[in-house]
Amino acid sequence: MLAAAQAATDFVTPKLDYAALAPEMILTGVIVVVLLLDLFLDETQKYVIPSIAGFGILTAAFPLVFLAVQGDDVRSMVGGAYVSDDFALVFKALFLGTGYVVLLMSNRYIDEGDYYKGEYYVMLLSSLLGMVVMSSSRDLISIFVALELLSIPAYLLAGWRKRDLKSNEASLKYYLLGVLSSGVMLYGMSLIFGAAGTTVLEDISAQLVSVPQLDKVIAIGIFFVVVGFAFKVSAVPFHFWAPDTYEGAPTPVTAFLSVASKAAGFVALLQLVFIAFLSQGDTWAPLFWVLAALTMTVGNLVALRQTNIVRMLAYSSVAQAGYILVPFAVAGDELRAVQSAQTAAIVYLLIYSAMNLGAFAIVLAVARKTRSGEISSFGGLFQYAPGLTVVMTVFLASLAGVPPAGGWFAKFAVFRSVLDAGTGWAVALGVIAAVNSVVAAFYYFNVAREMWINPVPDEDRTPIRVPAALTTALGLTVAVVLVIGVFPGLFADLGNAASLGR
Amino acid sequence: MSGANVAFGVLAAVMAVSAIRVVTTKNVVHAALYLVLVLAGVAGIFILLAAEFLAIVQILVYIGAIVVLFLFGIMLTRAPIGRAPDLDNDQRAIGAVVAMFLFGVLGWILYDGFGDTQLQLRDVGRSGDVGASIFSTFVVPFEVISVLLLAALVGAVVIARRD
Amino acid sequence: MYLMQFLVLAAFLFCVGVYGVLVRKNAVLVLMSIELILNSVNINLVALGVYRGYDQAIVGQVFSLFVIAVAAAEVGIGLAIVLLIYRNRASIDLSEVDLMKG
Amino acid sequence: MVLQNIWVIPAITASSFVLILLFGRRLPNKGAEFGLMALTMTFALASIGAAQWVGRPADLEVEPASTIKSAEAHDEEGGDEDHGNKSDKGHAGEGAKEHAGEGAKEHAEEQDEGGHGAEGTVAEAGEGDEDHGGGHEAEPIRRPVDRRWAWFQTGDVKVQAGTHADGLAMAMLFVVSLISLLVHVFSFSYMHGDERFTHYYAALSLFTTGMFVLVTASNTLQALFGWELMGLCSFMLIGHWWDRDGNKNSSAALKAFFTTRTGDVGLLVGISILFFAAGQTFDIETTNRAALTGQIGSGVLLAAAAALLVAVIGKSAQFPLHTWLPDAMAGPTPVSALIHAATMVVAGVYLVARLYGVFWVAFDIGGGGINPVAVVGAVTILIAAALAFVQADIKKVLAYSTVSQLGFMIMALGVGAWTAGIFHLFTHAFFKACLFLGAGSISHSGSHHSFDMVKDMGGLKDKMPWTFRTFLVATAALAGVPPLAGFWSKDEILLGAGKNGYGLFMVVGLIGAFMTAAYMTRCVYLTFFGEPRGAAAHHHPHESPPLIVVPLQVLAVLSVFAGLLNAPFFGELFGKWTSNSTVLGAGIAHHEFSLVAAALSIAVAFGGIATGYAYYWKGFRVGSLRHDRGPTGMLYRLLVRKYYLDDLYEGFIVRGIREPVARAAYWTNQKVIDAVVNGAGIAARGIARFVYEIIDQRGIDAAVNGAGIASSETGGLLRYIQTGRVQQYAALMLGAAGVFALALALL
Amino acid sequence: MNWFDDWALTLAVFLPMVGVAVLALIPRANEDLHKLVALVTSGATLAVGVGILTRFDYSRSRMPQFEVDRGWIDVINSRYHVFVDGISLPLLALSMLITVLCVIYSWNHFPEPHNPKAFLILMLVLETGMNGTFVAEDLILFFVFFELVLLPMYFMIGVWGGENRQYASIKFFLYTLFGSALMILSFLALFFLAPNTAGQNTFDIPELVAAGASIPRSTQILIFAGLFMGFAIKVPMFPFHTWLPDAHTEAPTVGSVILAAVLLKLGTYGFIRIALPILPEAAEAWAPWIGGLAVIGIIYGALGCLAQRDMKRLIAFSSVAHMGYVMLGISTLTDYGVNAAVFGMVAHGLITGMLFFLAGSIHERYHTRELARLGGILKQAPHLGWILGFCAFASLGLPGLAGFWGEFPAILSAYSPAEALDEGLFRIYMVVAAIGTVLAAGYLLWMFQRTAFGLPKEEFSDAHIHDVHGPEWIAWTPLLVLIVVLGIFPNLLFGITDDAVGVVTQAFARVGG
Repeated sequence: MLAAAQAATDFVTPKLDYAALAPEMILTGVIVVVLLLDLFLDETQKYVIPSIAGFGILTAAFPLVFLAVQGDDVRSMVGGAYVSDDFALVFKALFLGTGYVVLLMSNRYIDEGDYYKGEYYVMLLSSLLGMVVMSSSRDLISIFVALELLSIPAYLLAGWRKRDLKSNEASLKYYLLGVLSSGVMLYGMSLIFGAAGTTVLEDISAQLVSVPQLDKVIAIGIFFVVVGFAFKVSAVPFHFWAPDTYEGAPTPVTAFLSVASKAAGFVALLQLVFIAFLSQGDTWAPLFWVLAALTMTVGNLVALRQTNIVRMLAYSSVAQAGYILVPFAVAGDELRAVQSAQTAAIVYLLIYSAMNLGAFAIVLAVARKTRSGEISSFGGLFQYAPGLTVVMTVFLASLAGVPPAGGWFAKFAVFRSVLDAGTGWAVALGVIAAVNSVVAAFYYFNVAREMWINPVPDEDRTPIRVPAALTTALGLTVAVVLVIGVFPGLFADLGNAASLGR
Repeated sequence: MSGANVAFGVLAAVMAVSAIRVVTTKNVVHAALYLVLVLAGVAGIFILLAAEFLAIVQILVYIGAIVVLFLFGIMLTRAPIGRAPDLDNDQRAIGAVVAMFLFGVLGWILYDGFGDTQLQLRDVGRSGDVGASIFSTFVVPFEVISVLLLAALVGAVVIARRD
Repeated sequence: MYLMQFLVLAAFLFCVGVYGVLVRKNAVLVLMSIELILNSVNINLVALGVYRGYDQAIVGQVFSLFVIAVAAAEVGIGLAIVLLIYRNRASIDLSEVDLMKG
Repeated sequence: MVLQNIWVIPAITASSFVLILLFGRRLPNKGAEFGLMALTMTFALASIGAAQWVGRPADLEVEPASTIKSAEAHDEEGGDEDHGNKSDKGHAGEGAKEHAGEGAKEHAEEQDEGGHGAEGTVAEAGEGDEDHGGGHEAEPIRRPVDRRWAWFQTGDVKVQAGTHADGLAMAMLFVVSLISLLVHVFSFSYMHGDERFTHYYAALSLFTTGMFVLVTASNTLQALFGWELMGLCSFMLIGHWWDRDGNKNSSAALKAFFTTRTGDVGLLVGISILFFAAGQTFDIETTNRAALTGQIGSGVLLAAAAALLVAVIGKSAQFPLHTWLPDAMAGPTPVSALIHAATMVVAGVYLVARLYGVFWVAFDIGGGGINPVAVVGAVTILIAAALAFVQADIKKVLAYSTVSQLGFMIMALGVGAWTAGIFHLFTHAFFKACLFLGAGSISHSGSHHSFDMVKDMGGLKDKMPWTFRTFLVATAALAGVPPLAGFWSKDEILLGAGKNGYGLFMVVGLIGAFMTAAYMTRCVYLTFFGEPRGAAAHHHPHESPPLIVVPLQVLAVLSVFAGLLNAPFFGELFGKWTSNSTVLGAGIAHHEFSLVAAALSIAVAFGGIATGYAYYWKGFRVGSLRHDRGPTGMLYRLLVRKYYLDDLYEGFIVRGIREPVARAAYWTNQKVIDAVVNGAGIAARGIARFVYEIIDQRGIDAAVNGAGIASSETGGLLRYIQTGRVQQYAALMLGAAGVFALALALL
Repeated sequence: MNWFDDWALTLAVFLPMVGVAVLALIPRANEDLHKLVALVTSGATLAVGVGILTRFDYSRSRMPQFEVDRGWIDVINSRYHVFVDGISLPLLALSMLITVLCVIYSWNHFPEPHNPKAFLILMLVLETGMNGTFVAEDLILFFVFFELVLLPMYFMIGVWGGENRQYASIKFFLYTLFGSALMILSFLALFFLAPNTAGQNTFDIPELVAAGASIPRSTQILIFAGLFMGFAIKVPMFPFHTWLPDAHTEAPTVGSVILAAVLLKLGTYGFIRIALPILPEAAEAWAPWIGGLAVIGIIYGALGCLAQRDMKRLIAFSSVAHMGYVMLGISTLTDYGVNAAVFGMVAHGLITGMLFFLAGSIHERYHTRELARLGGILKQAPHLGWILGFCAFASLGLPGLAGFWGEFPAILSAYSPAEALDEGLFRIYMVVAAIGTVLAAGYLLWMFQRTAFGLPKEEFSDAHIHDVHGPEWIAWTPLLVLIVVLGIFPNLLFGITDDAVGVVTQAFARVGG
């Protein structure tokens, strides 16, 4: 506003903090480099592209370390529309890490299939850039643009297996529903913009209180904005795309969607809810309550009946989103509850990312041999791939919330936020979550049972050869899951530090 | 401001009818043409709201580019150029109910919030201010959107090309 | 002029767009309907910006510009996806695209 | 002092058990050595202990119940002092125990040869002492010898293990060790060649240990140990031939354990109640004192006593839980002798005698009239005696006889004739052991392992003279022929019942005595007289080997003389030796020997015998039954002189009893009581199956599974929403959005 | 040996994990090495346990010993706080012993599918979980260990189990998971509602014990409900027991042994360590219900046993009954009761563990556990038969053997429960529980008769049946010896537990005698 007002008379060059923007800039650079290399490199030399992309991601993560070590100062730019704080750093790190793991997972997959390699990495990196930008965006326009940047490549990636009808369909469904929901979200944003008279989140929070006569408009605005991101995080009833898309998309992309894209949705929700709409708890708390309850329950119940592992994981990720929504529902306007809700959501996201990625990595590894996505194809895995079985079991246990795999701490954090709120509604939701986690255990352990107990379906016991990159990915994720499980303190700190709005 | 009101009335009527035709017509090409009318109407509305720059962009980008894209799309997918009986699926009733329900809810809420608010156009928005704003406050999204367009371009080519 | 009239027009376009998305079988027509929705958003943004004063009118316009740009990109890739579908299925009837369900 | 160290006695038999188990199989006599040595030692020790007890100065003044209170405070102080010393003593004891164990073993080996001689002298010495120690009816009694060790601690209560040596305990030790020793000897020949000979001896040792533990226990918990240990061993011994006759033998073992265990519920409950009622202690003396001084509320006391009575009924095979005892005949005969004479079944009687203060106060035994203990005893006497008439199996006759005699003991305790009850226990042990071992001898050498008197016996008196003689003596003792042992003890019971205001029970006792005499006569007739039948005719019966006969002779001698211990002419020594503070505190009246009562009981006994004789020897002159000259002239002539009762007996009493009443009783026993017991088992199984199959598997489990299925089905239904058609998804999303929006707007 | 005092518990808990790591690195083919490593690891752990036993100060058994208290998850103020006292020491020792014996027992009969590596790894992981649970003094730490045992057991049942293993393992898993979900809720409620003296929220059990009483009664009751569900399912109490027979029936022998001997104790231990001391008022309110369910469980379990045709299932049902005694003891809230409960836990661990070993060995020899098909074991394998008989008698609570001390004091304590409880009601419980002992005798002896007595059935009359062999002797002897020794010298255990139990029950005044 100040800037804009001055601009009316005289253009002032914005002060950009290039140190804070370093990750974004490096990533952009990498995108360009990869694109150019793809153009100029010989077909036989293109194997370097993933390495360069991976190297680029790690390089982009480097400034984060620097920024984190620098101290806890909040680097705010362009009138508070773009901020680099602990929250942003943590999530940027998460996204880059996730991106790196997905890259490792994709490596051989893309090589062996008939895909456009260079462009694949461009898409992946672009989407990643969108997410990184999302972590710092503190204004409606930035959020919108970041959302689109992370979505559009994702729509395309879902259809990357061009000759596969399922992949096409996945892409189409994802695209159509995605665009529709971003339309709804935009409509909501326009209403919020109208009511608050600003697009910067910090200011929206203050402004909304001053226009009580617009409460209904604001409520609808908030709701529509939430719808846009509820779609992204695949909350019921905006989840319909997820199972179909996950099933159809190439598996590394599915992993990416289910983890990074979902996390990005939550990042946006966190920023919007806990900065912009903080004062409007009456509106969004019940909304999230219903969303959370529906999401957990429907996700888990439908997952019970799945026979395809990816589809099962899709519904599982729907249900997991429900757990992450729980803290939103119970964060009242009491500071402590808000704090604890954010911590819970953040911690859950961190852990969820690791475990879900890991699970998909296993699916990928197993599918290399079985060429099937059916749960029954995991039969007797233990007999010929004990390592994978054990690791998968760790991930499943984590998803189900069984210590010492990390998942328990995520659930724990959620329950903690529920009790921190302490209201009747909160506890009711906690009970729903508890019941759901039991239901969930059933289908997770159905897979475990398949692997450990059931016979090998086709009696083919040739061992699975896991490529090095995939092994690295598995190693990383399983290490994270176990470390969190045993030393959750580390991550709890992270979650605490990363909370917004202090 | 009766002139503006009249202009709005005309524009709104044309847009409403055209919009309805876009979603009801049995001819695919007609739909595209009705869409042009709606988009042009939107440009007119922008002018009424003193946003000339935006109006021009609207015409250039939408009518000049997007509608053409649509027409290419119609052509490439060999859609029936004449009247086609089954352009709609079987959820017409549901669609109508949902749409009208939404419209009712939105209308009521908007009326509840902005029922008697007058619009005062004090000044015509200058393009220069728009530019300054883009390059100061919104410079990050601006840069980001360039990457977006690049990615969309590359991606669309990869997906759409025959191989 | 009342703010309402713009908002209601936008809301109307939005709902018509919604109807189109729900009802049209042809994928290209669905994309057109989505354009209706995005345009309604633009009207909203500009009108509400004006309602909020000059500075906000500019912000509203900027927002609209971004929406237009994104819309262009979206239509572009949307059509690419539709073409992809068409090439593999020789049809862009959305109600036939239901390989995956349950 | 043996009295202070009577823990050695169970310790010896326990180590014998362990040694037999560990080394038995490798020894020439398969482990019987250990058993015999151990029992010889324990018998010697018990005899020495008894002698020491008798020689102990009687210096403890016992005031009647009402004045005990003041003395008690004093006692408790003393008790506390004891606590202080105890830990030291305990340690010393433990240390000594190891040495003693070693020593005992060596000692036993040394004594191996001369065991018999030593035993004899010690026993004689003991008897000699008894005469001296008798003295006059001095009011003071002997101070019991207590020994305590810390056992365990829970809460602020330190539970102590300990031994309590007094007259009752010593008498029991003496009897038990003696009977057990004889059974050991007897078994050596009887069980020769049995495939589980070693196991058998191990179990015998453990069985005896159980009884020793019970007898020497100073607290109820320890008593429970012994009590259950016997249950275990009875299971092992009754089921000794578990591989024969299908499940019959093992089922009998099961039944024995299970039935007594049912009674044990009462013991557990009773002990628990008394523990708290007596101020959180298991100590028997303290408990008795607390009961006698009225510290325990009458309701609580009644509950405890009732619970204990249930235990007694189970263990001592009282009506209506007596059915296991006849079945328990499935075990080897020496075991039956041991069970019936000295261990197991008398444990119940012993328990009542030990906790007499509790029973006395709870049931107001001193008040006369009627009380549960006496009723249980009395009913059992009649029921069991009637049953004994119709048995064909000699062991079953004896078994019912035991039940009936246990009834006498319980009734004695119930009517306040404490000394008489215990004395009957004492004497009964000898002649009943003699009878059982005799029956064993018959089956071993006379009837080719059959116990059926009707089919496989008859006319054995000449073929097995010593068995016959000893059996006859024991029968006479059981029947109450003076001056044999049974006469004195039974007479005292009847006297006590009459004098203590339990007239009705005296009448019952007389009837019981009459019946006892009659059925034992029948038994003797069928076994030894008449024509040989079945196995007795075809398998060349002969006298048993010495190892079997000698115990019979020893027991027969004891059956003759044991009664004199409490005979009035000898100063009623037994009563003086066994009297203790509980009994005196209860204020039990002592009754002078009454000639009238004695005459009455003599009359009844001879009446019974005569009736039997008349019926079997004279009544059926037809056919092959030829009447014979009596074994002892006196008995024969007395029987003949009562001949005029023959018609009466045959016409009314015997027919009356034998035909309808006994049949009815047996029928009731088999069809009702046994059926109830068996039926309870069947019903329990039925209920169990119902509970398991219907409630558990279909109810609770199904509810759980049902919840799972329901959620899975819901999941299945929800899947239908996911139609795969993108526009339906959109419709659902937007529809939901509309509904949400409206809801939010309205709120 | 200060070093030992500081590290003993950590070693006891995590040494098995070292073994797991080593095992994981050894190729699967090298079976003998696997067995050796597992034996050495569990043996070393047991050695640590012996060290703890020798260095434990028995005169101060109510005090925490070998205590370690380090920061762990600072954000929620959860700490790595472990110690042993008189209550946890016996259970810790039991857990260590049982694991070693199980390794030995498995020596040359690993269940099918043959995979010693995985099997041993699971066993060692289980040990870590069990040991950890018994020493954890922080609710979160407790929870982590408590749950850690879930998975290995799930796989043990699921992979090496019988025909119905899938159903059984899933059932086991879901039941326990459901319980622990509610349990963690209660833990959190405690965390928030009972700040320590410094006003800080805490998961530290001793601190919560001090602070718990400040929670209002009605809230306590609710929190207790959550704890109750968590622990009661693990115990398991009627009517949450239905997972147990299935799990036991299907589990491999070693799994059953560990499950019965140690895992079930986690629940009862939780009651004693957490539920009672922290929420005394709620415990008083709940005790009559717990006691009621306990005695129902006693009778119900016994009836369930009588209806069984499968030997192992029968033993499993007997666990329901026996744990009923333990819970009855706990529900009295008295010294006697809780002492009895701890004793009962150890005794049940030894005896039922032994019974499951036997059932496994019998199954291995006859390839059936059907009572109707068995018989005459005493003829063919007399040692096996007599050991079975011995254990049956121990299990039915014969005085002089360990089982008695779990049963009788529990019955005894019910006569005089804590002051706040209804005496009359508990006396009824006492009588019912006493009747349960009869039924116990009934089903155990019935089983013994059917299997051991008589002659072998025709189908096995020619079969060559091994009597007890080497590894079995080695694995069983310590258990058998302990059963006798503890039966005769109960103070070996009561002496350790009593003082510490006093700490638990001090909140509940006892009615005097």
